[in-house]
Amino acid sequence: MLLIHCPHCREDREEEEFSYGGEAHIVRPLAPESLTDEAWGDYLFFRKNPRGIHHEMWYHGTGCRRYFYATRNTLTYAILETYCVGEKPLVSASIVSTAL
Amino acid sequence: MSHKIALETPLMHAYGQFSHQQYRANSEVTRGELGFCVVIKELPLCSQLNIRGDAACQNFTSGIQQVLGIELPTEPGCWHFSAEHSLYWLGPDEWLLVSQGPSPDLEAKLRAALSGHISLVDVAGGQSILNLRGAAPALAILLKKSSVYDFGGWSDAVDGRGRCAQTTFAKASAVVANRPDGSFDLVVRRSLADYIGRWILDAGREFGCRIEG
Amino acid sequence: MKKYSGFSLFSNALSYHENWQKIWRSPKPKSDYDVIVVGGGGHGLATAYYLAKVHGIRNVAVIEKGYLGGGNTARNTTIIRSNYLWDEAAQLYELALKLWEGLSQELNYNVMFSQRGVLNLGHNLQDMRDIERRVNANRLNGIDGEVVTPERIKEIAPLINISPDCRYPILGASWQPRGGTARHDAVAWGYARGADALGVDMIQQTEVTGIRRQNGAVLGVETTAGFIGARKVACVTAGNSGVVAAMAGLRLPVESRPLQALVSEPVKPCLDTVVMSNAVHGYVSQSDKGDLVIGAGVDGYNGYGQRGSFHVIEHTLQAICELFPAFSRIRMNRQWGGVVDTCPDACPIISKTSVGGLYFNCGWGTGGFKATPASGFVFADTVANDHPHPLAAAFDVDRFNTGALIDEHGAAGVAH
Amino acid sequence: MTKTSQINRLSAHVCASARTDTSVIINFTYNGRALQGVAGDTLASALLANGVNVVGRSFKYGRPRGIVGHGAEEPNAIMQIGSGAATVPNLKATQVELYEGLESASVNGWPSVDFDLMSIAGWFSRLMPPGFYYKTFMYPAKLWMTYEHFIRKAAGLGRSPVEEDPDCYDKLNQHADVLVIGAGPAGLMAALEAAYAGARVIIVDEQAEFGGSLLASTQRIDGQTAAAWVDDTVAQLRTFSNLQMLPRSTAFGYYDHNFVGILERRSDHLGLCASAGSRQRMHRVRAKRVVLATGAFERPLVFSHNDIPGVMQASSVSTYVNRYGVAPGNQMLLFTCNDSAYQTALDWHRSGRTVVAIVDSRSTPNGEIMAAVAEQGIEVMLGHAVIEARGSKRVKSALVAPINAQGSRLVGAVTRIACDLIACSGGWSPAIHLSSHTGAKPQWDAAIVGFRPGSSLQQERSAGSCRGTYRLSDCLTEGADVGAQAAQLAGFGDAKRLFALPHIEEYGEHPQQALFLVPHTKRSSRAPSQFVDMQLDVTAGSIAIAVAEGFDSIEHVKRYTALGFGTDQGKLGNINGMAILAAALDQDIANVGTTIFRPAYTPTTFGAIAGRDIGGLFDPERHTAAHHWHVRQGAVFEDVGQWKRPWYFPRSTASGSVETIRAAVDRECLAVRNSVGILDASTLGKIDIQGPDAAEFVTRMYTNSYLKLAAGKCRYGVMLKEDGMIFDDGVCACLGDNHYLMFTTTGGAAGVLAWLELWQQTEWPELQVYFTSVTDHWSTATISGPNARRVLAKVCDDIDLDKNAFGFMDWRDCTVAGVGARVFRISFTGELSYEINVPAHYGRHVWETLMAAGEEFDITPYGTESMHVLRAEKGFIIVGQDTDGSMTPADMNMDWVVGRNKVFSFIGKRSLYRSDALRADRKQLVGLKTLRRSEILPEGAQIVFDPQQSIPMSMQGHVTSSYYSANLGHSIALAVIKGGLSRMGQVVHCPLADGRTLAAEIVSSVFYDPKGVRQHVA
Repeated sequence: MLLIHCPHCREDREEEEFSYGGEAHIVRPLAPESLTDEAWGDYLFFRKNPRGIHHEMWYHGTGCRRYFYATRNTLTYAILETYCVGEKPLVSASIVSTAL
Repeated sequence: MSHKIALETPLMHAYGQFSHQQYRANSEVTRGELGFCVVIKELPLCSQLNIRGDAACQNFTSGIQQVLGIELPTEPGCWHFSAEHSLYWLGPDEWLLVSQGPSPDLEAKLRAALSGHISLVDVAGGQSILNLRGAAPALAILLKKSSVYDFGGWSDAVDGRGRCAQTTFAKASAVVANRPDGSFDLVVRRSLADYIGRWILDAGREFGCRIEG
Repeated sequence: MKKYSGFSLFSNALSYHENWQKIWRSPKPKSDYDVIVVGGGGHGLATAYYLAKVHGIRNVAVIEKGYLGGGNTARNTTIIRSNYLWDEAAQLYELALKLWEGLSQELNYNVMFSQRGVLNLGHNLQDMRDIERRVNANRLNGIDGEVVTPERIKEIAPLINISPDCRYPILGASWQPRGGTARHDAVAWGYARGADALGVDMIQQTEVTGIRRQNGAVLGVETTAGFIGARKVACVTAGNSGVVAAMAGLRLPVESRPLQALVSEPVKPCLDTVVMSNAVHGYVSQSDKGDLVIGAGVDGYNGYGQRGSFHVIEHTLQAICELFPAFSRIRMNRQWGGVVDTCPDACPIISKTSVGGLYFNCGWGTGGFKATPASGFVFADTVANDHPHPLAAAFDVDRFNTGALIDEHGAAGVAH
Repeated sequence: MTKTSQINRLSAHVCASARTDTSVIINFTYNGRALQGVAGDTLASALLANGVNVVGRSFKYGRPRGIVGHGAEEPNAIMQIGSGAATVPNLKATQVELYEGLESASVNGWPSVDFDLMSIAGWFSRLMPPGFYYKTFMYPAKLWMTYEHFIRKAAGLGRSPVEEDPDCYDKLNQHADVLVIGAGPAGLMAALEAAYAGARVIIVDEQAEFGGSLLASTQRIDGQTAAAWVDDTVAQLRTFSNLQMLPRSTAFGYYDHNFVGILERRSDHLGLCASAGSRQRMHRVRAKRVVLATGAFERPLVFSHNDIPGVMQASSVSTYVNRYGVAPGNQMLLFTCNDSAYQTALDWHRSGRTVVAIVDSRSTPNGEIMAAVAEQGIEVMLGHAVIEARGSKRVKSALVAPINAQGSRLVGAVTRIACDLIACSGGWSPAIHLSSHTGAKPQWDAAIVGFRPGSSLQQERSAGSCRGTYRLSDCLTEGADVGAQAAQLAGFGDAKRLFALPHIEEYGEHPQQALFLVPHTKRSSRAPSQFVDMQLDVTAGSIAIAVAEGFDSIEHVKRYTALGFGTDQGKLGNINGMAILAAALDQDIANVGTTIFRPAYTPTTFGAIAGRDIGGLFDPERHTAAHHWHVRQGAVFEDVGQWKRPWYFPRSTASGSVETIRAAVDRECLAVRNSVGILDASTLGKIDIQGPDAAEFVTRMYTNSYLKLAAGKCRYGVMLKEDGMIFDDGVCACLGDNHYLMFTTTGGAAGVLAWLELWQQTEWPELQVYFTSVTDHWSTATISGPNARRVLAKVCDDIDLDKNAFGFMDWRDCTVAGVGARVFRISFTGELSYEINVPAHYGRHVWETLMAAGEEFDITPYGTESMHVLRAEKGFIIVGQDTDGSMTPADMNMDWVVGRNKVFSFIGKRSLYRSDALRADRKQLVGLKTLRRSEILPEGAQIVFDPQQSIPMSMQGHVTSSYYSANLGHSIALAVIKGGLSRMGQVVHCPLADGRTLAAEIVSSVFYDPKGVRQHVA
């Protein structure tokens, strides 16, 4: 049962207040019409789905109604950081792996 | 042609309803003669505006201050209030303004005072404010039953400012704020008021609980 | 393979059960195989079994990082049914159901396939429209099923609450008598024993760490026990499919999510069928041991931890207590989680890949166990012929590019 | 006090330490027998006091079983408590507090637990090795369900209630700085230190009283009895306002991010009755730090027939004597491989009963306690072991033989010693369950012959015997330190101990011996059953068989033999089982490892986990402002999302009977087409959109464009997901410069708002636009029908309602019934319609005013069913009914709503060009008319072209909506059919379950007023 720090409310809040938004930082193609079916399908459905460090989106629906990002370990569920849209994560898979 | 206009708050039909059970060993509190430890009071209709804007923008914050005479709470989870107005922090760019009595020109005044990208929306019909008061520890326990939020971690409200949070309440949501008198205000969606009223009566049964207008 | 029977049991009893044949050999891996099946769960073992049995490909190894049948095979709620909406899915699951009906005899291992029927409840008008639509489709596809009334539901499951006064009253259900449950461990062990007897090597406690390729084709797999060569590599790794795909530089349209389940303490028989409700989110059956076996919904976030969040369990038990108010005093004995690989259209991927000789069977999400025999059967065929089995064709990964999805989420909640 | 039935009750003066009050008699029944216990008893201590030997029958072999433990570890004494609606199955007698009138019954054994026909199975036990059912019952296949019927009958423990639970349950969301689990010596000290440091502390213990092992201890602390020290310490804890004490509360699960589930039993000890408060309460505790002080379980010794009633845990014997004043037998033989159990001999001796001998498997122990035992003249047999118990329903004697130093084989002759109680101790196993729930991997420690908690993944520390610290003084010190540290890590105090530690006299101990399987003269597969897991009849022999069959991982052996699957979760059996497996595999225990520990630590009531959110509170119910008016009108409601919407308004006919739905819907539909009807449309989602980029944003969301939509105008739009499939639709109105109001479907409201926020916040933050939900703010009354304008005119006089002044798809601000209103002239019925929106607190007033104003036109309230019929007559779709997440606008024959030339690629546009979206044979929305006009196609009916074909048929589509249209005098249906739009006029067939096949003609989906003139009526 996750305890999530909302970067806008600046508080740890219970998971029940949030909903999961999937993989973060997927940029929508600027000219979708120019993409092949494969490229478009890749944008629509294909995900990293890593076993370990994952940058993901959360929505504080029962709270400040803001979307934000979290860096979470999908194996231990430890949340290493949360950050606002427009910000860059401080923690990445490579950093963690070199740290180990 | 003229009409007699009947107003109806969402819980009006439930005033006087109560839950009450004979005392049992496993209830936290013994009740006085009255037999009610928790009272839900639906506050009379008042004007409510949802305000969106940029807290970093000087003339937005000062415009609010100038029209309402109270400072816009930019600290997360806080609300500021005067005798006339209450401003609740809902999000980094979202606030709820509650004003006593009908003030039809308030929106116009604000629009005049505020420039740039803002949003003002009348939500008075969509929400109702319930005040929860009760003897300790009944009220605290009732809140623990109803919400995952840690209200126990709040500092007490003082005159002019208090804490507030938009969080879960039963299986719905509410804005919860503490008052200097130790009671709590709940801002709930109109369509869910019946449900939340029934929930509180049920959860408060062991203390004795009543809804009043 | 020494056959199991009442007689063999008796004769072994005379020798104090000291002379039973090992259920499978535990050989050292050979240097290379015709086919390596990555993943020793039910689907992987079934794949190996049918490769050897149907296609005569016996130089096969199943490589399992833990113990056989220790993943979702060991963690699911063992429900078996074939009443799916779309032709493609329905035909695949119906093949599975037909195989289930003879599996104990096929494997000479009692998988305890118990056809006590499956109820899918409807709680609102749109539920009932969807149930009508699905049952009609099933019927015309030759799959048993009928729409039943609350009264009939009460006959089938006497402790269920069909009162019209509750929050989401039961308006009806679809009923598939041929559905039921099976003993999950036995399925894995039975297929493993059968495959082993046909010469398939079971390599346990060995993890695949890489997929060696050359000129766009597989050469074999790197493992914690060293490199093992193979002409073909068939990946059946459920929740870890994304991880294994990455070893071959591939991405999949799957996300791995926690899926939780729980069992009660054993009680005397009180529920003689499987009851499922999508609307209130919960399903329940009673095992031969007497436990109520209860499944929850998928957790909201990606997770490989074989753990989910407690509020999902709470919601599920609210649903169970709604459906069966008498179960409220029964107690939860154990809860756990699995890792399910979910696809956007809630249908599996049974597919060749852009890498020659590399195949994937994944994306079964919450519904994999019931498909085990058919999954292995059509996947073995696809691997053996390097060409999709007719029933597998629709489940090619390319559907996510063309848009030919097979949406088994069922109709969305009704609007207006 | 009367001791008529309590032959094993010790008199108060013999055992002063007892926490029971022999002056208060409590009456209860066991299997119908009236018995007596005393205040402070558990059901188990009361049964033992009454000399009850057999409390149950074993699961597989039907062997008689007695009480072996005194707490959560008890595998045998499983009881059905109470009767009727409030009965509870499978409670452990050792955890049931006795109350007046308690009814208890053993769960197995027929006709009785003392004479059980199932015990015949015992004779065939050799035919029931582990997994025997996998090897049999296969032939003939059709008989399996019959075999299984009998297998099921034999399985299960207690009985499920069959009536609704009369009790209620609730939950508290708790937040603590320090949560202490376990109120034994370590836990009490931890709580004391943490509370003193100022942290918010919660301390829980599963027992009725705090104190844990100290409640049964004869040790002296600071010169006073352990129990007295506990009372003082608890009194001290009570003085802290920042500390919460929860007795009778079991921490059953340790979840991520320091979330702990705790079940508090609030009224079970008062008797089974629908308690007015909550019977049980779940505490959902989120703690900054957790201190685990959960204690340890004594390990049984595995020898032949160690399951005969009268074989007990040594510590349990001491507990019954010291805490409950009950001596469960007369002639006790103590069998141990460690020093700690010697205390039991001293306790038993003091109780005035005979210690036959102490059998110690160690050949040269020299612990200090041995002197104390010698003082009492108790015989000690060193280097010996009990290899077999003898007796049927009660131990009569024990077979004892000398064993070698490794404890691996016998080295001398077997002697038989008469006794009626064998107290056993194989050492201790830390209760690492909660620590393991966090994913921490238990670490084997040969020094303590047990698993210690692994390195933790959560903010917790273990203290005391649950981490293998067994000496009382060490437990107190460790508890205090860990408590102070936890407080400091949570931000309180400096981690320094503040309380002086009490002085304790303790014996110097000699190391214990690791003895997991006591050798017998025969090897395990042939020796009389040596039970490892009593509840599931798992023996050392069956583990050997599993290994012989090739199951070599602990998980396989667990699953094959069912080791540890019982309701005790193997608290006694697991460690021995793992050790015996390790030996069989010739590996060490560390390699074999443990199975994974799962919640619940002890079984947890479903109802408590569900809490109050059941029945009427299972899910929120949303009501419109006019809801109570609808109720009074006798409306029948439909659930749409969480909303209650009037489905139809049945009238009572002259004869007094109530209209059928068909009659009511026909009447409502005719009223709308012929005069005027009124619909509560308040549940539609409404989103206020403001900002300079509002038009651009809305245009990106919908398939069509809003850039040129003028203030005062409305437009219908469809929204797609990026996959090109329709997910919502509705009207969007331009309220003014940079200001729009978006209507969504009732079910889609929340999803659409989150969808808008998602794109604005994460993809296009540069677009300046704000969204605010106003769904609840507006109450919407839709008046529809040729007389709609006349009705509106009576209550609205400040705008020109002329059809040209206030045209179709316009909206106006005006005053309706004296209330500021916003009226939209849009139509979902095809008739002249006005959607009158007013702030919800005027909703009821405006609704009733409209009813009054419409009276002369016989204005008729109509519900969702009539709305569905009327819109279907017009071929308007309902998202979620006519679409199913796989439908594009083109499939719905709605290309007109797709602005393919819009500058910006709207959401989902690209997907409309994927090869599958361009297939000619996609399913398309059409109308269907049955050839026999009176026949109504069932919704969900599948459609085929050739009704003669054999199963499996090739299905071409299905019926999405179908009704009888009173206005048209025949049935109508909407359907999606492959290539349907190019098949107009063709006949299709719907084969139904009842054998009928209905034929229908493919027609336009617009059945009524195809030119759409009626909504322009003057």
